[in-house]
Amino acid sequence: MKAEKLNLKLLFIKGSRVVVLLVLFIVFSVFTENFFRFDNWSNIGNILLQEAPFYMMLALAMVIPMIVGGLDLSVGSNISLSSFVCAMVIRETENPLLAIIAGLMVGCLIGTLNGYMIAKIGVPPFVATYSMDWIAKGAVLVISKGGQITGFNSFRAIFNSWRGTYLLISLVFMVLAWILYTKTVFGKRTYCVGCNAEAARISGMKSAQIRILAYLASGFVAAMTGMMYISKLGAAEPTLGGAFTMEAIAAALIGGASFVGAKSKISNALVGGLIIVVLNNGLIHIGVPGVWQDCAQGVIIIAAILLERLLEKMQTERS
Amino acid sequence: MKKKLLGVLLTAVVTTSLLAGCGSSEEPAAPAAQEEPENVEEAEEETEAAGEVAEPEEATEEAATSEGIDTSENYLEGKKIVVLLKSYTHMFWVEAANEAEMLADQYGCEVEILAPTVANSNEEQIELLENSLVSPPDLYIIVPADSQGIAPAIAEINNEGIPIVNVNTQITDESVSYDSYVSANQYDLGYTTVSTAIEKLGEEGKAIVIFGKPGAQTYMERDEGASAAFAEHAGWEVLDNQVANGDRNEAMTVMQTLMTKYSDIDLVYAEDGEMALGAAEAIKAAGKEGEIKVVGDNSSVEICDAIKSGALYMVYDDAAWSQMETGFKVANLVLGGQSVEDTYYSPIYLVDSDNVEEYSKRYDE
Amino acid sequence: MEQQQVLLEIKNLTKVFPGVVAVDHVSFDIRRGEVHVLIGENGAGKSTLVKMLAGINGIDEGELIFDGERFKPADVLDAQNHGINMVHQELSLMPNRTVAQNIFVGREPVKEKGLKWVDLKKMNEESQKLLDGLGVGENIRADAWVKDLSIALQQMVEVAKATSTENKLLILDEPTSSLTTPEIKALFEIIQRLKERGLGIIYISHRMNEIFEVGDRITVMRDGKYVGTREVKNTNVDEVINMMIGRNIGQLFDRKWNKPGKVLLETKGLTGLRFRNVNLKVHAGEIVGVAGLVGAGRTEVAKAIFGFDPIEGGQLFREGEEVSLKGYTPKKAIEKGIAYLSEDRKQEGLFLDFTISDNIVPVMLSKLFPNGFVNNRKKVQVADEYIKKLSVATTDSEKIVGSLSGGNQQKVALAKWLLTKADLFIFDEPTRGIDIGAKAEIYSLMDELVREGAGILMISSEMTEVCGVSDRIYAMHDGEISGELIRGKDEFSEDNVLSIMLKKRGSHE
Amino acid sequence: MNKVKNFLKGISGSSWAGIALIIFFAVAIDNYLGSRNLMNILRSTSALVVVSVGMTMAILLGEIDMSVGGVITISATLAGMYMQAAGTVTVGTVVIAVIICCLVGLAFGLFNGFMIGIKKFNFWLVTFGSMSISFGLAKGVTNGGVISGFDKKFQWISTGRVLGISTCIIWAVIICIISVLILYKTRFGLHIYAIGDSEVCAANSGINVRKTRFWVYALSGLTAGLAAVLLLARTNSAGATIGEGYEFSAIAAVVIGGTAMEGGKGGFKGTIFGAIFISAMKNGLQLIGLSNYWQQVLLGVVIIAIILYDVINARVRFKKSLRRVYSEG
Repeated sequence: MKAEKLNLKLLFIKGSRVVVLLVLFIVFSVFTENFFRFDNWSNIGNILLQEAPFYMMLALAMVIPMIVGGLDLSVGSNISLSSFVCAMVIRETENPLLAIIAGLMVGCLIGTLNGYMIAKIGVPPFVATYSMDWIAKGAVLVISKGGQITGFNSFRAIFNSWRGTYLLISLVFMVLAWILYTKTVFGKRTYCVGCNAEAARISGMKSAQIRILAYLASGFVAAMTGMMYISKLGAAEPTLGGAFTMEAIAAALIGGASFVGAKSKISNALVGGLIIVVLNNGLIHIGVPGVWQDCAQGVIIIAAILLERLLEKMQTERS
Repeated sequence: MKKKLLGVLLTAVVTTSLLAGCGSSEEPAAPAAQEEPENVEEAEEETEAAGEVAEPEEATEEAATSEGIDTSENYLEGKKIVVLLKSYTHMFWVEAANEAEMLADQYGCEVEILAPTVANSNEEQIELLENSLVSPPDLYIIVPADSQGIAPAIAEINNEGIPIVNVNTQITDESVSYDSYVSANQYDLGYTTVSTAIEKLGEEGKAIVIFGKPGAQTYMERDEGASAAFAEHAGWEVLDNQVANGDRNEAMTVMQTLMTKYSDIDLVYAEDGEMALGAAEAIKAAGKEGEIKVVGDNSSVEICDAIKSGALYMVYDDAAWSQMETGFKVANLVLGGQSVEDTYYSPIYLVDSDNVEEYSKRYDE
Repeated sequence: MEQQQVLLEIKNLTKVFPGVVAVDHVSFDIRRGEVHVLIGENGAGKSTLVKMLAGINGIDEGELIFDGERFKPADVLDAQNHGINMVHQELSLMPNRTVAQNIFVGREPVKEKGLKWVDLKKMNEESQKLLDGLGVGENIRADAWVKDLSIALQQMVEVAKATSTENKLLILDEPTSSLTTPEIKALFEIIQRLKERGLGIIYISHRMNEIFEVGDRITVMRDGKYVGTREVKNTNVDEVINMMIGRNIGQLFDRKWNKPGKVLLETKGLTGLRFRNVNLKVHAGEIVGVAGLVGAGRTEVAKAIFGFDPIEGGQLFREGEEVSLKGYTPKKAIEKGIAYLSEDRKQEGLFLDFTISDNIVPVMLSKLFPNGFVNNRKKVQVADEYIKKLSVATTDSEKIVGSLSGGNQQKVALAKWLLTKADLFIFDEPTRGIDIGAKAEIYSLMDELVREGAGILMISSEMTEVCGVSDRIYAMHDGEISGELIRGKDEFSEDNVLSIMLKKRGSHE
Repeated sequence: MNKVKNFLKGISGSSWAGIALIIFFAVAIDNYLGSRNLMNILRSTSALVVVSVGMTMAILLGEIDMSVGGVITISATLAGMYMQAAGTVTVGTVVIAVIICCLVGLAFGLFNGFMIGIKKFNFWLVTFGSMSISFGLAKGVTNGGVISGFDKKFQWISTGRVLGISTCIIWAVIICIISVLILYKTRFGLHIYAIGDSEVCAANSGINVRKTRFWVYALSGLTAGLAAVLLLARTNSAGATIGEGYEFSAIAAVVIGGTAMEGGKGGFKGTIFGAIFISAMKNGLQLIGLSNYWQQVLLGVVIIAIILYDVINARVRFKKSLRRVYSEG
């Protein structure tokens, strides 16, 4: 009997975040009329196709640096800068492909700078990325002189032709990241560096380089999110990224990711993103006005760390 | 029974005045050349400002219209003017800034444009004004983000004795003073936009109002005007009034939220162009284009394109350029020591699918 | 007679950590005015025991009778208030604060009148009085920064801090590990002075000559158990060693000496951050011991040879062929067949949160899985093979390494390097914090490796280990090789090793 | 004489760069150093230097309180709403409004202190969480908007003049003096340094690390509340954006002031210099006519430059110390 009770608890610990997601979904469906009505598929469809992809991508951009024991606070302004550069390239050259490449390169540049400062020079992760957040925020305001760029319809057509493109892109990114970080040798090395960078270096791994690549990947994902966002919004605004960093952290944490190196999994980003989306929309349906969303996200972050502490305690009791 | 009779009587009065109102604003707002004073040439609007429509409730004192101003002498030559706007990112203020720079060249005066980095941030505006006093200009043209919050900085300018022309958003704090207030009649803008929309869409329907930024007098007056207009049409129900701070991105999220909450919406009145476009995007993304009509205020190249493509139904443009132009004219009078009225209303223009081609030509030059 | 009155009686004290019983029902007593030496191999439980006395570790079982009444320290402050103070081996001082602030940290004197500001002047005066009392007042100013003092002087500050409160029992944990001979003499004088004041002193060390010079009584511990207590007067080195390792020296180190083969590794004039023109050789089939004080630069040399730390000058040869030092990294060293078992297992050797299999494969990931995809079945199979080979005390290759005992952890770390089929191993303090049984196994593994033609460079600060295992011994002092002993030519004894270890530079021929 | 030498040696290289920048502004802009502009600079420094008090203590512990920006916003908003609800504003209501600000700030400080100090949660996560909660609350309570227009009596707190000096500067100076005394003169202050320098040694010497850390965050919340009072009175409005970016400027002020990020070194005197420098830079950039976006970019660059300088410098010094110790022989 004891063995079987144990793995029930183990199961709960492993799948706890999925349980949270299901509970939230059921609660909101029961208590509100049109959150989930079988006939009103448009509502859930709209959430899944329009909002969920963005939260999942944001969570992914945050989880990857967490694997190597760091974090990336510049996700928000990375999104603004890379999407604005992309819009500028479109305005100048009318060539969407070139614009996408330019945007992704800006995102990777920010990621690499973050990685270099953290891995090679030794600046603490949150100080480096927090300062980079402010620099990028200022940079996008300077190059945009406050104005915004609109009307890049040819670029938007790529994404808006089929309503499911955003979801497809986010799922593709999620699966690729999952394979890269859990199945490959590179992924195993990244987890080793996250667990103990010194031991990894002694085991012949280029731990500094691996950390830089992690931040580069985060920048790449952030840039992609930015371009998806401006194609959805139809305008590249310099103040776009503001609240995204907080949402990314909330999604990553509630999904089960942890700032302790090598404890986060790519699946945390998927589950975390879905939880945030269901929670935000659910809150609206039970009458909480939209302005309270930021506050809810703050509460989620605190709840996530309490939940993690509880699970840790259960785990140590078990072993 | 009595209530019903009153309702009928009221609608009769309103419709007659409405007809008079929109009758006058029906002609296309064609820019007309005006005789050229020696060095000041500007596109002067011929049509009578729609401001003439008598609002039913509070009677604002008779406001002078913008074209009655004598622009023969140019007192601004060589003077320095500081123009404070609400933000750099909102298209309305980008247009106002460009217009101010153009007018400065025409008048031959030096202009410095200030705006807070955080849009609509009252604290930054106060700091910007305080710092500008280090090398004080001859005149301020001020658009406060917060009608009452700006008071400390205005008090500082008042004791320096520098004249102020208050444009677009009125400074409503009694303890401070300014020389003149130039704007489109905001109450009237809100009222007319909603009334015209209802007139086109019919007597029944459900509407959503997307509010700009609480604390800013322009949005408050437009909101009062809109509510008054909705009140006159019993058939219309205002489902919700949500804040979006004049930000396209916020308006989109607010619209997305409201569409999930209310399943059948007919009309959305967004209190400025940015929010209107944001709402339109959310509607298009949800696949409900055409079902929900979006109306708003201000105009720009992008708004005109949106009207052409049907994303937006119609807008009333309170024309940042004409407000700024009137502002400079009043400034000219003030610096010339001539007496000025307390309030000047600049005209507002209807832009809908019929006259959008013609109206957007204005942006080409 | 007051001299012999019992200060502290320890009754079957016990402390259990996950996977190991660190202190197992130990009982002995400490008298006032006595230097009671506590000796035992690395990992015998000495430090754990004294940390229980000082209130740092909790007490699982047993009781203490201190100054006649039962006492169980709740925390460090409680122990200090009762007069029990400890000087840790790794000094716990605040480098960026003044000496006075360090001495009075936690109980700064405050002005009586008015608002209770801290009385800095009084604090400095009192500190200077304390330092003078210990005879070190001249070369340590009370308001100097601690970070500007040498290690020896910092240790004096720690002693001053420990004796600043009305201290009854002073615990010194391996105080001489980084002191030169004159500095050791100064410390012994201070200990003598404190003894006369009637303090009870527990002196932890595993250096025989010090023990017989300063100690009154010796208590020996092995694998967490109490072995016995002897008066220094009526015991000798061999008896103590025998009690320490529980078998005569031969059984522990049954090395089968073999003829040294070709030169596997040679350094000429190797210079780096903490060492200068180091010339050393390692032959095939040979274990070369490297002895020296803490901070003599031995680990830095090892890390430089392994490419972990930058080399600033000199040459490195592998089997006669020069290794290019440009961009020399651990990755290149591994390709050249060098393996490095680091001194700090937990920090640099292992991935504590990972499973055993995940700890064994990291170095050879690209070789084991050439197609870039990790296949778990193969990973577990390799792990099981080495778990059997090194007889790690668990069958489950997916057990978390953090929950294993010291000995098993070291076996896993060793397994990681055996996988790479390296032929030159650098062992840095291979048996620190390991029980005697596991030590014996590690030594036999090393012997096996060497017999198969590998070469081992072993850094160790345990005299018995260095003398018992090495074919040749280098001694390092202040970043330079200060002497060499060759088995057969020189007699391997602690005194000989100490003599070349503590010698000044330049006296080496 | 060596006191001055020490003081000069104490100013890190990066501060010299700062001073050079200010001299450049003084030359480029006429009456930049005139009394009016100095007053502008000090006025805009007052709120920043008050909130930097709490931030200095947190950074001395080797940690950071990210929530100060949010706490300023929510304290000012709640106090503002109270005053508007109170209608006629008497001196009594002004005092109550100030108390509300301090209590709200202290409440968040106590929450942070409890979670980090007592329950040992990750400092960064907790303060980031309370930042989002506080900003979120302010946005929710004001429905995303702004409350403005408070009574002259309340505005006097910041915009009044006593002997020609703005009252907010005087309040800031008083708070600075109290903080310098607490940090340098009391046991609590020395314990902060001790924990920041080496927590193990502090714990082993009987310092109640949990209680000290608890009070550091509580005071950080309180100083944020005080800064909210000054800001609310000065800008006569409260809303979701009033405290935005203050946590970044506070970190900048502390780091520019020479306090090391890993804790234990530096102090509050440097932070005052840092806070003044930031306001002077903002002011100068604006008067030169550079759009104040540059100020955000510059602030980020200056912080990273200082940290890189410190990190590299520390590494060089560490290598030198290693060589010196062993070359002594």
